[in-house]
Amino acid sequence: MNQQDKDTALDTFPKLLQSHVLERPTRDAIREKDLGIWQSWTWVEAAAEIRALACGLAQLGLQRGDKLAIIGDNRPRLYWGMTAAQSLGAIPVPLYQDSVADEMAYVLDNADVKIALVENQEQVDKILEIMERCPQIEHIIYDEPRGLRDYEHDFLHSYEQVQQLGIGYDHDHPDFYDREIAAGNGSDISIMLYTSGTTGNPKGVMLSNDNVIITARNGIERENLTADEEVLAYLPMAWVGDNLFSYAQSFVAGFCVSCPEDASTVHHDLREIGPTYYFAPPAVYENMLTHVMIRMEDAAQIKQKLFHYFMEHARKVGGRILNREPVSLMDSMLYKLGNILVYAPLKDVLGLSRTRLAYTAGEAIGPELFDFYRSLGINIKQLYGQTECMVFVCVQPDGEVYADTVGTPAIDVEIKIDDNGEIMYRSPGVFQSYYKNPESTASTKTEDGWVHTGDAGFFDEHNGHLKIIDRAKDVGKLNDGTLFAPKYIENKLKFFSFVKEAVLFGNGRDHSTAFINIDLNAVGNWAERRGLAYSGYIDLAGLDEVYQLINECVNKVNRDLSADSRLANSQIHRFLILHKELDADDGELTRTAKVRRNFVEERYTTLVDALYSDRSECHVETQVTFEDGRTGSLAADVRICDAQVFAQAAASQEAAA
Amino acid sequence: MNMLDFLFFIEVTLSGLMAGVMYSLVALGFVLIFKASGIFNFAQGVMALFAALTLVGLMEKFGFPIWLAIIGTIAVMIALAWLIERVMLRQLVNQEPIILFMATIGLAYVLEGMGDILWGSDVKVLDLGIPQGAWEWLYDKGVYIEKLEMFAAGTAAIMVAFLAVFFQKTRIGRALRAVADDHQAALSVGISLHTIWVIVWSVAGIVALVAGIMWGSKSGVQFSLSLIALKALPVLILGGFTSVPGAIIGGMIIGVGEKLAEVYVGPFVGGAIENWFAYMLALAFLLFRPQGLFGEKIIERV
Amino acid sequence: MISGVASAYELVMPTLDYRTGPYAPNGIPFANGYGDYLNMLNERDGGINGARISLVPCETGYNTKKGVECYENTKGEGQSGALVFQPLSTGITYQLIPKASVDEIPIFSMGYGRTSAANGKVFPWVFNFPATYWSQATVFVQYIGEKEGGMANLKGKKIALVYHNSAYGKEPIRTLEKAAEKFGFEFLALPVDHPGQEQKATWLQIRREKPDWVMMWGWGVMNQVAIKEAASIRYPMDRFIGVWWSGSENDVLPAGAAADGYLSGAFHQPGDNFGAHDDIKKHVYDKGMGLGDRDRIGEVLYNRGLVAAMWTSEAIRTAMEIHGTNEIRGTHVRDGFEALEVDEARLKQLGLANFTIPVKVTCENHEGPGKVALQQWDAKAKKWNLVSDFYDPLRDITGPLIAEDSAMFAKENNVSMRSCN
Amino acid sequence: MNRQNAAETILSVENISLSFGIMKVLDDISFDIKRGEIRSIIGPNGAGKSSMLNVINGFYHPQEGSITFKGETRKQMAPHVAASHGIARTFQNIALFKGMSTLDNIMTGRNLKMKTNLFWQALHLGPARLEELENREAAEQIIDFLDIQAIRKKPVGKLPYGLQKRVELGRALAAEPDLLLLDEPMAGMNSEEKEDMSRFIIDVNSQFGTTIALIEHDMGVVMDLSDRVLVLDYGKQLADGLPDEVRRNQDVIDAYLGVPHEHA
Amino acid sequence: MIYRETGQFKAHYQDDQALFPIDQDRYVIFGVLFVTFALVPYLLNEYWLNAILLPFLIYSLAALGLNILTGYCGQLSLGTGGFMAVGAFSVYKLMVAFPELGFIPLVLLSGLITAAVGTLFGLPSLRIKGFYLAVATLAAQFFLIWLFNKVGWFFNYSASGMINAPPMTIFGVIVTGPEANGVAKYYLVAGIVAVFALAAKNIARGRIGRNWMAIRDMDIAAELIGVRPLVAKLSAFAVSSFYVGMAGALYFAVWLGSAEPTEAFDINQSFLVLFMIIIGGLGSVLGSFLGAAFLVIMPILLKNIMVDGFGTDSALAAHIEIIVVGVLIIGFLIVEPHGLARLWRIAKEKMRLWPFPY
Repeated sequence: MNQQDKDTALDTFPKLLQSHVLERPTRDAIREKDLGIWQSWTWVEAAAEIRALACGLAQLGLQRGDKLAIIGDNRPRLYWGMTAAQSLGAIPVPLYQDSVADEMAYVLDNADVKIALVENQEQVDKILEIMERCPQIEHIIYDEPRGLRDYEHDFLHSYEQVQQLGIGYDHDHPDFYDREIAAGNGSDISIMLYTSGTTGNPKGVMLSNDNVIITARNGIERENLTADEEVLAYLPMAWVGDNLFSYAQSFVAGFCVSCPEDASTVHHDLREIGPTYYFAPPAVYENMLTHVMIRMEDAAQIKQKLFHYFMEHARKVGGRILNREPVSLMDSMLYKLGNILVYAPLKDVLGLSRTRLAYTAGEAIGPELFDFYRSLGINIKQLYGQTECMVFVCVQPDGEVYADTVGTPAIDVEIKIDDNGEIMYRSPGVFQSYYKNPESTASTKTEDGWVHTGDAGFFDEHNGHLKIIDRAKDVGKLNDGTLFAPKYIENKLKFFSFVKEAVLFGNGRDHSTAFINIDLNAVGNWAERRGLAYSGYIDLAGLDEVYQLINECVNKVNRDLSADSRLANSQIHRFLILHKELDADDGELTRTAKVRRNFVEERYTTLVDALYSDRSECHVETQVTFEDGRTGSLAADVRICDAQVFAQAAASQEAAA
Repeated sequence: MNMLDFLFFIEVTLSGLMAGVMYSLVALGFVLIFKASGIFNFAQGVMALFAALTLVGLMEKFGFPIWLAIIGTIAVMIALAWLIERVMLRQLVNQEPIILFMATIGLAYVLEGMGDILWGSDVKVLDLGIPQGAWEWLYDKGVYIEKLEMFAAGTAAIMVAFLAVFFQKTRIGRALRAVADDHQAALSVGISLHTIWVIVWSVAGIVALVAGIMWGSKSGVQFSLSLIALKALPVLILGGFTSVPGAIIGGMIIGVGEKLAEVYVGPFVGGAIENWFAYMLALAFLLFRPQGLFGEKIIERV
Repeated sequence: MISGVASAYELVMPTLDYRTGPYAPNGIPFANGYGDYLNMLNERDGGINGARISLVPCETGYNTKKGVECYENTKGEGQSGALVFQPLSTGITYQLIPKASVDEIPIFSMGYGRTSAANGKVFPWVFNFPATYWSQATVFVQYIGEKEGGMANLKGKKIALVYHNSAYGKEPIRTLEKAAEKFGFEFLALPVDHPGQEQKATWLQIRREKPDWVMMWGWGVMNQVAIKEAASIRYPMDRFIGVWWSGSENDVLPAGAAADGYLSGAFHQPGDNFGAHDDIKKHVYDKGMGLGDRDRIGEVLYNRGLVAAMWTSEAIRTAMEIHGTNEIRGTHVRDGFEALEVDEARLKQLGLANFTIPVKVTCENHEGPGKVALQQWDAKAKKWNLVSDFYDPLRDITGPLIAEDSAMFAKENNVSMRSCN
Repeated sequence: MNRQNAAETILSVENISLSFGIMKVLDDISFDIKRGEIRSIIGPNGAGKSSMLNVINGFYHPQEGSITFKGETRKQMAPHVAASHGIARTFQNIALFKGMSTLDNIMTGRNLKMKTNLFWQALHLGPARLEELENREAAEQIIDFLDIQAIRKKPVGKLPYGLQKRVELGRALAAEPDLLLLDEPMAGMNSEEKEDMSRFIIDVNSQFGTTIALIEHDMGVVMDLSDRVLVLDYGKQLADGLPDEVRRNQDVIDAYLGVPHEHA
Repeated sequence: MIYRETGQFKAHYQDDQALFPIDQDRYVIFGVLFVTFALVPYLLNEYWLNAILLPFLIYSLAALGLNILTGYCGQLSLGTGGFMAVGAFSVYKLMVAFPELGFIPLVLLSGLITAAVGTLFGLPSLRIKGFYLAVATLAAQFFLIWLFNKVGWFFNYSASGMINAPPMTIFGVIVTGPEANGVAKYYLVAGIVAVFALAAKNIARGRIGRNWMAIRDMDIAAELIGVRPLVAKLSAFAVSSFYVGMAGALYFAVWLGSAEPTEAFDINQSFLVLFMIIIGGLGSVLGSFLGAAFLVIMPILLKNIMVDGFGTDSALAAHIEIIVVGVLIIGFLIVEPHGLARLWRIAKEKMRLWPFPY
């Protein structure tokens, strides 16, 4: 009963903050590597900072329900901005810091942002550029004064100035702050996160305090997280995952969050902090693995042999050991030796040796990649989640981790598969509504609280885990009527380190074909080792040898597909290697690096047509945007290659042999 | 100052000059190697010992006639130069001077041990028929000059002349000079750096042989011969590490200076001052010309 | 091992050789003579009183630091521990003097090392018989006096000392200064720095000063160069006297004929025409166990090593007799040294008749007889010959000096004098 | 940026002449630098630009003329005295301390700010430790400012050229100078690196109010950055004025076009 | 491989600037200290203590001193033997004149006297550089040895010029003279070396050390950022000589017990210590120890292995020993020109990055 009271009392972030101030005043709440060391703030210090900032924001006119935009890298002051806004009942709206000004303009305008709390001059410049399109913006607050000395705008304030203002105000109105906090409750909107959306404009997902806090607490309960966890906050603050793992769970469980020094030092900082609880999208894990392999290739022969021998052994038994399945004594001893010689040092160099729990989410992760980390003894788990429910839909339970499923429903989550195969769920975390977008809200969330995920999937008959195939709307049919799940196949392709991105076509066609983006790093390295000369991406992508390499990858995927009766017909008949990397600046990718399939298909109609013709080459000219914002045009002759298609029977025979 | 004293003064001066030339013979080897490769060759003294030991060994143990023994020794020194380049220098290209210096110390150790094992540690008498003793004609006039040292001075003169011609007139010599200024430039002459090093170490080996013969004739060939290198050090600083005439003139200045000091100042302070006096003299010169008497003036730029 | 109980106990005798480094030419023959003699005892007699000698060579390179390491390394060797040390360098001797008294191992610095160690009351563990550098210096003065026609004629004469500028070379200076005072000759000390390859200045000074006699305390290459320089300035060789470390074949051979007539101190005969030498050839070299070349047996420094070995083995024999056991230790050997008496008769038994002077060592006198003779180089025959009788030292000069120096040592090091009754 | 009109003169150079032997390197040069401005010295190779900087910070001693820095007039001074009066500089050919890390290089730049004696330093306690920590923080500010956190503890010898230049700037800044002399800060850089460096120079000038005198070949950069430009040619003063004036000056145009030069 | 650095983060500058910021390094150091002070004296016999470890430690101290001058400040010196002699003769005169002051203060005082002498002989370094300076310091070497050999006052007019260390005690334990036992001497020397190695490390990582290194790496640039060459160079000479002087004092008083200047402190001594720091690693405290170990311990071990192990003739063993040392010197320089310390650092770096090569 008592517990219940307490829990209901702690229904907003400012209230959680106050509880930590009482419970663990001198423990670190947040750290940031700055000026060479990990500058740390205890809960008491953080609370004081937040209080001053909140009062300052109030002085600037931020009121209950107003929106505070937050733009920048992960920094304590920006996180504090969130709490400060929440203290006043205002709603923080974090934005992707690398968005170009135009993209920001839409969100800032759509969200009716009143004050923007930004990191530095770069962000200030962007906002100044679009100020007139966002008339609601009244103030800009910046953290880093560098370069802003000569800016003479009345609405531009430094963080310190605002805090000073706040301290003065607090002094004059000592009960203001506490009163504001007390006025908040669980049903207030806690945060507004914009989903990137593969089509159309981003939508502002409104999540209440209850949504966020209950979901966070459920996650903590399921994984037994404590106040002793170490977490590195390095993913964009606008991503729901960062908000959950680095902010909400920190406030609920009371653990400390560390912010890296600089984008260039993330890896180093990761190793220094040695997180016990870690989360990253598959791309990060993949990147890490690619680096491991590239670096190992430069090692001495004997070291390489040692490494590969033990990695092979780990692949055999490591996953089973982690799942606490029995292995032979010999294997176990060998694994222990491997742990001394390879696994433990490797984890240490990667910064993951203290990691108790690692999540991956957002995209399907390649089985090899997944097994690599698990075989090392890192408890990496997939989770399936969405912004609309504050992440958690499904999580893999400990000891039941399989590469091709996303696990069982999280605590308090109900899941059903509708007639079209689309996954739907209901949970305490389900969002209130899309901001100023009732149509979308209505089409996503049913009256009784079920949410359409837009993903197609099914529960595995054997273990009851959820399996995701693809976006529901992307699942189509070939002309012969069989299922066409492009994403599923694309992911299979992308599991090869040489393939960076793949786009499959086939819906409403006779067979499927693919665009491939090669990974410049991996293929480049591969080429250098073979002494192949190339001058850049276009050059490399056109090499015969590279085509051959990719062809092999495609063939392997085809063989895999041929083993599955439902997917055998989707084998890739022809493919091409794109002459340019798909780029968010050209609109080909979303800001979260997801392919915008339809856009790509429209943009490269000529190439798609060529894939379905019998031509072996196609000339294409493309508009591109350079890093500095200039545009230009890129012309190339792209070659098209036929892949090997397996008969269903032949493949199963081969697999048997 | 009476006549006798004056004659004695002349005698001391002349002896100093001669002794200085003997030092120069050793210093010359240092200069050659330093000039061509920037290496301060600590092993130069041991090379002199090694050459002399080989010479005596060939004569005594194998009964070679003098001329054949000399040719044989030169061949050994060239082979040694080749070996040094192969095994040591080639691996240490572009290292800092102090590292190369240290490597030559290792070389000195190896040569020292090898020499002892191969030829034994006894004192060996080296008699090539070089005239020895006082020069009678002058001795009768009251001035004492050692014939061996005059012979050494003559040899040194011939050697310097020979080296001058070698440096000025031959293709290899010009390459050597180029290499001293700039390794790249030498390559453009068309001779590989490796060849140049072998040549310069060979030449230094031959110079070491000459020094070994002169000093060995004086004291017998034995381990102590390698210690004459110490005598060459003040000569080097005074003359500059890169100057052949510097080595000769520096040697003379040091020789005269230390003999005069020992004879005229020594008795008042207890004697045996010539060692430190040589260094003090060199130091005094350096304070006015930090780059040595014949070194090039350095204009510092930033 | 099978040959019986007696041979189980080995007499450990480390030898601090120097067969490397700048002084190796001198160290090698000495070490050969020393080792050959003791090996001969093993082969001929089965050791000393039936106890075999175990030689433990340790290379010092005439380097004090290495010598100390050798001492520490070998002092505890075997069952007996080291019985006696022959340090073979002034520097090493000085190092070992204090250590030996603590470890109770006698030091036999035969004719070298610390002269004042002759005072057995202060230095109970150190023996430097048959004569010291100071005795030797006074003997040279007496020889000169004799050649000049009486000691009185020394007045007004000029005697120069060319010395190795080290502790060793400086040893005779004080004695000679005292002698100069006493006999009224002029004394001139000229140092030569190690290694001594270049002595031009020194000999120019001798040319100018024109001393009547030149003495030399030289070592290594310094000797050869000095003799050559002396020859070059035409200094009469028969007025040039070297200490007994400046009087070996090595020193004179490089100078060739010019060295003819050069003199040096000696306390034993050169040559190999003695019974002991024959035994060495027979029992050692014929068995292929010789340490050096057969034809170099009998060189001056070889004989010096031999005589050192002889006295040492005699001291051990004496110790065995005193204590009535073969199982002796360093402290017993000290007693053996202090009761050592090798007279003519004993020498004859040993096959060394007339090889050296009779020696008697006592508790207070560790220098023994202190007698020294002179030998001269015959360049034609390439051979040294003793050319004088054995002179007694001038104890009125050396006595007080020894007392003074040993007293100072005792004071600085808190050594209390023992009584010798 | 047009603050110099009101500002006082921080450095004035009067009738400086410098020669090495018979070679006249500088001939009767006079100019001044105002507090807070960015002053460029340009001219063809061998014009005496570097020598001018060397004269200002006391490395070369001119035969004639005098220098007034912060009101003190002197004919010459030792380089370390110049440094202690607040003149810092970077070098045409990077002159970093190659055996030390980036951080140590910058810390060395702060040596004038540190005073504790050998005894305390040997103990590394008390004042020495305190001083070390305080200055570490100051050095870190510079590292942060120049965005070189990732190479903080790397030995500078192995860094890429552009970064070395940046570290060198950092070392000069560490001294908190009143006058910063930059000798071709952008030599050998690509356009991106040049842009970064220009940014840093402007930031230094505006953020810390540091007066800057720089030598640079890239005319575009010079004209963009500078408040005033001095032109030297063969040791003589050719022109002195605002960038636009200099650009239009016929002598300058002749000097740059009439004589073949290595640079563009 | 052994290193596990994940999670070792620093929240304060004092932690980041600690002597051994990595935990594992700290454990190793504590281990080494434990072995040095708690195990070695009881596990090893007198021979090891007296004949191997004492000279090793004393040479390490001398090498440390020279490394300060040559390794950190870049001033090549060949006067080490001479400066050691200053330390030795100072402590001798002081021991005889003021025994009541106690041994350790006398050693420190000897260091100070040597520092003064060293500073004096450092004056030419303001004008002379590189090998020229090296050979110029030989003037100090030869002059000092000559002085101590010639002027009777220094050796209290003993007949041969030899000096003997009188017995002295620390807290009633005899540490000099023949009666001193190996353990006492070992503790004394190891203690002094440990304390001053720490001090050297502290100086080297502070302002003064950085100024030295600045002078070494680029003297002109150093001067232009305000490092005074006069102060930097002379302070390096002073501190270096202080260390070398103490080493000389211990060398004479504790290890040898008696010494004559011409042999104990001759030019070979200067070369030996210089070789130590080059082989060990210039500008590295660890390198000073490694270099001393290489040139003091290794030859003795080689000799003992050959003579005791294989029964090699001792003279031949000496020849082989010198050849092996020579070959090893060249070999090490080829493998890693910057000395054993750098080799160690590379190995450590490899360990830290294991299994990666970089």
